[in-house]
Amino acid sequence: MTEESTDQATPGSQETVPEQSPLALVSGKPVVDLPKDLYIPPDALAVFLEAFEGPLDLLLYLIRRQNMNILDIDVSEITRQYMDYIGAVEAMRFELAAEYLVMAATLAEIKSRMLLPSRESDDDEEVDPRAELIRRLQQYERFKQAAEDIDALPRLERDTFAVSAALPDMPSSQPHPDVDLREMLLALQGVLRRADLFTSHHVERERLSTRERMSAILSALQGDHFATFESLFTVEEGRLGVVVTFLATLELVKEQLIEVVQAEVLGPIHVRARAVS
Amino acid sequence: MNEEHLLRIQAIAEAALLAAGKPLSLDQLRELFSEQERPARQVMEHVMVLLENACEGRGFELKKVASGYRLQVRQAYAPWVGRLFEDKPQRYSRALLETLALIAYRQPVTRGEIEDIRGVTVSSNIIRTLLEREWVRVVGHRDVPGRPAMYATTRQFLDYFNMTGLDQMPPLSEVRDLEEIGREIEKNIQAEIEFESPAAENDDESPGQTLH
Amino acid sequence: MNEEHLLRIQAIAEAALLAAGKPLSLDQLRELFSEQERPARQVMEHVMVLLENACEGRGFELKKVASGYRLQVRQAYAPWVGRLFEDKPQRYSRALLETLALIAYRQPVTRGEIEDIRGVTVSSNIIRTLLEREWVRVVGHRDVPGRPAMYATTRQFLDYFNMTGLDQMPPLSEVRDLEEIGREIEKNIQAEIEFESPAAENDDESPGQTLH
Repeated sequence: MTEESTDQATPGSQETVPEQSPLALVSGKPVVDLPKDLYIPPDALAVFLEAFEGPLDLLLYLIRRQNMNILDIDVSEITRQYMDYIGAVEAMRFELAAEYLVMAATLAEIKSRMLLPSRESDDDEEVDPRAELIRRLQQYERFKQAAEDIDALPRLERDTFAVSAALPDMPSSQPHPDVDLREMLLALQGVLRRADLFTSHHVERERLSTRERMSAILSALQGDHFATFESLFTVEEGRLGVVVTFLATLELVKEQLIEVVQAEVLGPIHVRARAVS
Repeated sequence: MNEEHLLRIQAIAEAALLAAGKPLSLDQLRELFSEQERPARQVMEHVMVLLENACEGRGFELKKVASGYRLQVRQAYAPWVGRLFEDKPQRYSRALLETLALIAYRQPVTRGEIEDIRGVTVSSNIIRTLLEREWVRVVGHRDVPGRPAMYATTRQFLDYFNMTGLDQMPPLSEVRDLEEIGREIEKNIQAEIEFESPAAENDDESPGQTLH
Repeated sequence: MNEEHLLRIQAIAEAALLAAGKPLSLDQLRELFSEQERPARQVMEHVMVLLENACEGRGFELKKVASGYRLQVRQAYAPWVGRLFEDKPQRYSRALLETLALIAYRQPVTRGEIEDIRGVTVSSNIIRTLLEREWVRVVGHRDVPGRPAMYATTRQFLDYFNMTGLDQMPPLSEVRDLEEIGREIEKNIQAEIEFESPAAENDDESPGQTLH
């Protein structure tokens, strides 16, 4: 609905109110009122219907157009107008939402009840048949207004924009993932199963402490230098430690990772890594 | 806490808000600092006031919204900034806004309840759009046949519309029930009569009587 | 051109640069204004100098880059701002855990030997990650063509897993019994993955794997 007011009242129409907004714009021309002969350009009616959010919205529009108070609706007048529109729509064979027909029936019922003389005029229990309709119209009108209020709130992407600035070089501070030992073992189990190593591979038999010591010896031997054999041992580790170191040394020799040199019989033994890093 | 120190916290907060490009809560801002240098909540709140003042006269402002503090373009400059973007700001249909209004003011509310008030069916598209925009979410199901979903608004809704809470929504206009209106009309008539009475009438009623 | 007018252009330019989130050229900034109010190039250049000065002491600064001007968080505040982007720690890939386990049980061991057992190549990323974490180190080079590095676990590795020595690792024969707990862990991990599903993965050579 545009706010544009117009004087293009259709001749012959009796309920034209002086200042009213057009029902629809067809090819730029406002269609103000539905002529009595129901000749309406079909496009206009379609646009007209789409402009409303349902029967309550249409009723509110009709009430406004008649400058009626929502609390004091002239039911027969509103019903007549409502039916005119509905009739026009049906005549044009537009599909009409069921809600509009339900409202038509409701209006007709209210109208008929209002025509009946009330049985006892002083009866307090007598309820205005319009009451329920008025209640619904009021309720709807509140939220129609609320929707407009929400639309008027300042909002992102229209009235304001979130701002951001580019980042400078950032220190990489990726935290390390946590690992559960069992998780690692589970992974290992997977490999072993895949490689079918449970039965055949020698991985299983080796003492881990020996392999650990092998790594320790190798890293102690980093660089192209000889170390004395004795320096590989730590007395404080006791007999078991000596044995582990000895086994590790043997394994390293076997795997050709270190070389052992003795210049003379009973002379000092020296070791060094074979491939110098 | 000297001024230099506060200015530094203010600059870091500003830098972080600009880097984030979205609201940060007071605690999120405080957590940027290591434990030893972390400002107390009150200090941080004070710093936010300082920052807000420091943005005066600039292109952006500090705004408190539901999720925290946000730096945003001053509304006065939105028309110029808007030209940066090809797309015109999206307009929302009345049907969508009415549905949103009902969810905002009546939450938690089912689709059926919305339809009762609007008098028309609410299209699934509208609900989907609202959910996708994360303005509303399902907060439960009503314990009636069909167990319909109940909708409520989200923090993102508040953020988007520049609010810190639902209490900042424009007040819903009052519905005056018929009885109340009846009483009002009666009162008005009463007042009118009272106003007219001393002038026009001079019948023999006792002057003390105020009720007519 | 009075000062007030310049300040206004400056504020609009600032707002636009912050809203754009990318560099804007002098002309792009000028085009935000309608033809009647569009500042001359020289004026706009002057405004940028003003803006640059106005950013002193703040969390951000004006930078001139190839494609124009950009507002950028000050480098000095990167350590604080960086905490915003600290990702939740990701999970290690299964490939990485397998490699780590093989280094632990088979040390000193070369990449080729690990590949022999795993039956697939070991990506350089995995080795790098393990070295960076200081869980493994190079303890020498095998005296074969290519002189491949031999890897072994470190003290940090033992510390992390609360062991005083590798002999505290369960013997391989027991690894088999892990199947029971294994299934349980896998279930938990699966659930976690599903929960944080878009977790990035960059060091796993087999994309079909679901475990990270």
